[in-house]
Amino acid sequence: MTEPVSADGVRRRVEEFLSRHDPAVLDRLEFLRARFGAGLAWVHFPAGLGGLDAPRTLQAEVDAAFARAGAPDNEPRRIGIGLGMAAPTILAYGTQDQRERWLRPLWTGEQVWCQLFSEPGAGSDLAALATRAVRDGDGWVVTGQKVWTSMAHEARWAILVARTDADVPKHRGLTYFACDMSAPGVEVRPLRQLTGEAEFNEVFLTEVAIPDCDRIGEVGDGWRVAQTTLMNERVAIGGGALPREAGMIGVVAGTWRERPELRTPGLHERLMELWVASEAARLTAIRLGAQLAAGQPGPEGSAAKYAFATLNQAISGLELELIGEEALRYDDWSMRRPAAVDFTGRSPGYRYLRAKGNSIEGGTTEILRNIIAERVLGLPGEIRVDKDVAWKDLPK
Amino acid sequence: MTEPVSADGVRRRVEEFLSRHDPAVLDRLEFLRARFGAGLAWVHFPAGLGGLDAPRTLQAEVDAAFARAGAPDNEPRRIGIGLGMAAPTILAYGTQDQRERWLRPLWTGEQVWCQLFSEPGAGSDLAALATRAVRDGDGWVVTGQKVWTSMAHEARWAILVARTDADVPKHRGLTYFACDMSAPGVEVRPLRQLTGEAEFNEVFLTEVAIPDCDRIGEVGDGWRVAQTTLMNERVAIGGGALPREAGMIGVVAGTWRERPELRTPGLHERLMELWVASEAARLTAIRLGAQLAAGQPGPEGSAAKYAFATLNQAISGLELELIGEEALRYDDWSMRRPAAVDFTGRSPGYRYLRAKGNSIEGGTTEILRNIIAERVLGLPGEIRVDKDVAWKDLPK
Amino acid sequence: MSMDLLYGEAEEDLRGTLRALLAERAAWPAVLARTESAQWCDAGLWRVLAGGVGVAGLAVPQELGGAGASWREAAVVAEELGRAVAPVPFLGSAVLATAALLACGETQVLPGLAAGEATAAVAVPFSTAPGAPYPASVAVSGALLTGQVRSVADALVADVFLVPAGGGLYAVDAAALRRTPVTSLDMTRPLCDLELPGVAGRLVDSGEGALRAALVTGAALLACEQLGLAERCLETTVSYVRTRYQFARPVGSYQGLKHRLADLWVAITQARAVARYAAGCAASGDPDTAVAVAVAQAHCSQVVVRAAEECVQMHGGIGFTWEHPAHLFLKRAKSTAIALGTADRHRAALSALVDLPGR
Amino acid sequence: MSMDLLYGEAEEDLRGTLRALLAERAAWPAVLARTESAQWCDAGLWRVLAGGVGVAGLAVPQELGGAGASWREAAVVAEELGRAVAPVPFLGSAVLATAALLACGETQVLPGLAAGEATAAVAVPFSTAPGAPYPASVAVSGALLTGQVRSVADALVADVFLVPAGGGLYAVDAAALRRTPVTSLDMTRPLCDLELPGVAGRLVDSGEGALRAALVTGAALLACEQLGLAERCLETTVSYVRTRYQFARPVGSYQGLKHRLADLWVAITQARAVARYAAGCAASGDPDTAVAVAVAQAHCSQVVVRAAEECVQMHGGIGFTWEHPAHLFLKRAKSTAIALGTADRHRAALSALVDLPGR
Repeated sequence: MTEPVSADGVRRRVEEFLSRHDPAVLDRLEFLRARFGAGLAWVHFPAGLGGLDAPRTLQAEVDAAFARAGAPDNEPRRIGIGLGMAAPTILAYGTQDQRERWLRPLWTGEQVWCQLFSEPGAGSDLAALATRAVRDGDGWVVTGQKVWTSMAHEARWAILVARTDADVPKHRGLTYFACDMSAPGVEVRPLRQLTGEAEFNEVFLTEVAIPDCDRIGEVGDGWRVAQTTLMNERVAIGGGALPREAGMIGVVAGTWRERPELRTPGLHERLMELWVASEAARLTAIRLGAQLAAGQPGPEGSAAKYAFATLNQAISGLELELIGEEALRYDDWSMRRPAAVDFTGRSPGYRYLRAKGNSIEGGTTEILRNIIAERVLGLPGEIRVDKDVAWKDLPK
Repeated sequence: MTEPVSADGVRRRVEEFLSRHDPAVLDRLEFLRARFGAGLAWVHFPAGLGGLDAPRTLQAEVDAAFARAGAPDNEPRRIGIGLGMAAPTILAYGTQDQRERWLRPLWTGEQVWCQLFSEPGAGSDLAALATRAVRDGDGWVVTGQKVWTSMAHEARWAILVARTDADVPKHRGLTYFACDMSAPGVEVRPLRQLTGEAEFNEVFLTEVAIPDCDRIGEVGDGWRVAQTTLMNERVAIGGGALPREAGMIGVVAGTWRERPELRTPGLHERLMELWVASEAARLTAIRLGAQLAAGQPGPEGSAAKYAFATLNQAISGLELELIGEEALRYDDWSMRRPAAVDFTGRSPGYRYLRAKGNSIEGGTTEILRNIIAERVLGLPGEIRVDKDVAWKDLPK
Repeated sequence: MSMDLLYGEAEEDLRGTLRALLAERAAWPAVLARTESAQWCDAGLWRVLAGGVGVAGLAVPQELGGAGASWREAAVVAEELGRAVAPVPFLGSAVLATAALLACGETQVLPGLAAGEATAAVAVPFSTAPGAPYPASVAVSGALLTGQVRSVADALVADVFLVPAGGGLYAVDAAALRRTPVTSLDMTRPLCDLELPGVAGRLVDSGEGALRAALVTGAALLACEQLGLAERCLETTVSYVRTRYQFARPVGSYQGLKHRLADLWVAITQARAVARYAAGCAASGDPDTAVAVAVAQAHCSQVVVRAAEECVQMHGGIGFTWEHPAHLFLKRAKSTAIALGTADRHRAALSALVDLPGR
Repeated sequence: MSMDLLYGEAEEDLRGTLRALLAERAAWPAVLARTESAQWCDAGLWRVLAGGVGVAGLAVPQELGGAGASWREAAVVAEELGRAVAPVPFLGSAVLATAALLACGETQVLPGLAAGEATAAVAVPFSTAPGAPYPASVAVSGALLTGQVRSVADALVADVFLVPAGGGLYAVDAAALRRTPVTSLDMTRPLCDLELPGVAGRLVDSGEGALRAALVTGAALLACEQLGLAERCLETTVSYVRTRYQFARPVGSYQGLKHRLADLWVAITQARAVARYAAGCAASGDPDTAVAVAVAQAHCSQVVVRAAEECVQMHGGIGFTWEHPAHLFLKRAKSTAIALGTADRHRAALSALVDLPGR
């Protein structure tokens, strides 16, 4: 089973699997565990870890075949951080024992994962984080505060970066762990946003014991391990060919068409400018998708995220001015706990407020512009004053 | 004559002077020299140097009285650099001999002054200038290239900053001179702009001998002396209460009113935005004027210049789109040598192009924004890498 | 033209008094906490402001119980209350309703408002622009008013409503109509829907003049409120970026942010000039008032939203949370940009006033 | 929808050929020098491009002497000529006139154009938008054309004019009309006024179709030209700010400039997508062409002007001089933003096409 499996081989395995496992009869979890065992979870993963060493591009076909057969899925939106960020990191840096312990329950959704990276004092400058992990016999004791953690209140495990050495420059003193969210000392509090909701959490770690067998990668190598996690986060952005007027512009265009009494010449000009900008962003995303498919990956992913944030904010701002009196009202300030952002299901005021987060979460627009300026255009970086300075001596 | 002269005293002197000097009869230059001699040139200057030690605020009244009497003026636009920049510097740092030699012919316009500060390699970073002045017996020998020098082709004298010591940090190795523009080694070439005209010049200095008696201020103190010159440049900006629709917005508003066939809803929205912005800038300038009159000087001068540049560029850009086909034409590319900018006398294309200089000349918008951010808002300065580095060792 | 655009000494004194009072009584944690309480309006604060400092009667003549000052002084109050996003009915009662009653020479309700003993509200949607068509949602039949009005500002605590109906304006006792609180975008000035189930009204103006005067004056003073709030946003942001370190430098040392903050400062400096001019025109009944107000609203509505949006953005994650005041500023800012006419409607009004027609 | 937005191998080859040729034959000092000479058009360069490389016949079928490729390939030529602000009549002859003749099935003039042996121009002001009213400045009486046309592009060297008159399109020999050169904002593509003093014309289209096709195709390819020029502006600026030191640092290390350049790069990346889509639609006669062209022109006209304006500004003083190419870029950029319809006219056209009416 160590040689790569061909496309035909994969298809045959799916057929065989489905012929032996009837999704209408089998228990959901049993079915998912069996699928994992058959190497049909993520086919590009190694054999024995839910995969077949097959090309990643076959996965969409496999998923489609299971969907057609009415098979249960693993609720990918609910376990997105596990699938998208924890799993590739565990695969790349985990021990064989760790892979075998964590990957199956991660994939089946039995164990939800969350991410303990950001801290109040370390936003864009993640490597400045202050959560400390101190050696204690055979394990570690971790104390600190993390923030912007989605799903922490449902998670069993977290990927965690903590400082194990404050006497070396900031990137060099970090270590990467898996943290058991049910361990004593882990406290999760909802973090309410300006929309009224709490999509995220703050996580307080007070002398949380982590056994050394839950360390991922070498001591002091946490920054490099975290890069794998973050790169996999950015891959997720961009993507598919959306139809014209998909997204926010479609909402306001619909209102414009349905309610002629709201129209003014001034708003019309802004609407048309944003319509053009949305169409330009859409065509650019399609072109990016084609480039990626043609094997020409570019740094346009950052640009796409930036354009999306800017447009969402401008369009939702326009929408409020268009609807006038109704924009002075809001749907609900109560502290809901949604699993994901719902831009179209709620009121225009919610769209306006929630869109403000688009230019902050997952890389602020300022950081994205730095990336474009430095990595694409080759402009010189900022003068760095934090090189070769021990973390403990940095101004904070 | 060393005690300050009162307002009444000044008025009486003007009357007396005019009763004894008939502008209809006297030779123009003779009249101006006599006015200078009577202390009525710039009344706030010291007695004997064209003034009466009187309050500066009386000057406008004096000028008005002379104008009513049909007296010749000293063509202030032609000698603006002498009046506005050289004279205050000579007064502040010159020796008594220098003041007596230079101030009268400067004020009467017999000797035009120009400014040799900017260099191709030292734009916003003026203190980095490279023109060298080397000791030679009792005098100095100056070699270098200066740029953006208006009136150099008509000037008899220049105020000049040159480097006399390359081994100390850049601000400390500069010395300030008056340079005789008729001296051997001074070559003036017109510098053509993108409008086709040449308002300015390049000045090449090749082993120009300057006697030490033409040095202004101490050796090595040139940066401090130059600050006096530059502060007096900035005072000139801002000022009077202009009527509504004065300046560029009035031109395009006029075209809009006169030519309904050019109107489109999209351009209308932009026109109205720029009309509002112009009116806001106008009211802000009026408020600034009132603040200055009330003795509350603020840093709004930089903001006014910045707003003016931004508006001129946006309005002239809109004007071209409004007139459409006619905007594809230009009036004249020939290399004229105008004494001053003429925004309304020429074609819309000229306005568009010339306005591009407004955000560069006399402080780029980038520098003005730095000034506002640091001096008004108190934000930290950029990390400086040129502090305490000898000029000769700086990267260039 | 009313060209005194500076602040006089008395105005600076008033500002000083208000700022100290509001710092003590309307610090943002209290304002935020109140948005989740049953009482949006800080009645105690309003008593001090209106009854003590006398902010409600500044533009009211002394013979009617006011201070006999003008809308210029009231504008300073608007600035300071805007800075504080203070939950008091100043704009609705002491500006809109007071301007309406002053315009029609009413003398029964006005003294109570000026003294801070009662508050009133003009029964129009808060989004109504000065030049909007006369409201038609309330009908007059006999002496009874029937209809409803949506999204009225400062209405929850009003004792009297001034209701436009049948081309005139009626005073209606608050007890006679039904109020339904509205979940509002601006939680510091929540709105209210009114229902008038055939209630008695007292005619205070038989024409449109009083309502128009209220809306124009209200728009001028709203620009001043926006100015104050924009300044607050800028100050909050500047002080944050000076102390927030990223990559071992204050984020305020990065030129990208510095230039945007400088731009914002320039825009706010202009906002002060246009808001001051509009208030001065309103105070003196200058013939240029309509132009001045349209310019002020067109400019200030954009500036205050930009200031609040930059405040959220430059605070990064913390600015996106409930536990930081930035969202109070943002919600107030965007609401004021819609209140009393959006910027584009004011530009449209201006285009007629200054002879720059759209077609 | 024509959704292949990448460049094919043949297109990249063509680009390589053109870029090398233009680097040698149309470096900016030569282009600048030519603007002050009597011959604005580089006839030698055009011979190589049209006769040698075959750029004039790309969209012309082989049976008419063309290459039988499409407007997609021609779009690459427009990009490269835009980059170089090259003084050749590609847009006027190989795009506008060629598209008109292709649309009406003309076969006499077209082979000469495709082969690069002759050039033609469509006799409309260069500012004419695709949806503008049919031109009425030339009248037909009997078989004679009388009138004048202002500001025609690429007309000074044209052998044949395609003159819209009386609702149709006529081919007119250049020798028969009077040309007056115009001092033009864009010195690299100077315009010309035409006078037709009762001249014979050959009817090539009895309707409006050919002219409309020319203007739509022209607008699509003009967007590609703008893309190329915008890229040139960005590259020139980036390479300058990397090497220009102020305060002992490259000015390109200041975040204020970095963020503006990043924004410009994003806008240009989008320009590439929309221009490519418009060219693809024009090439395949896609029903979405009108929308694609309006989007491309609305976007690219703004981007190219911004790119050129930033190029001047970020070069500081040197960018304001005659002896630096930035002004050639600026004048071309602003002229293209007015040519074939301003951005706001394209947005207005779009509003009808996508059912978002203004009122």
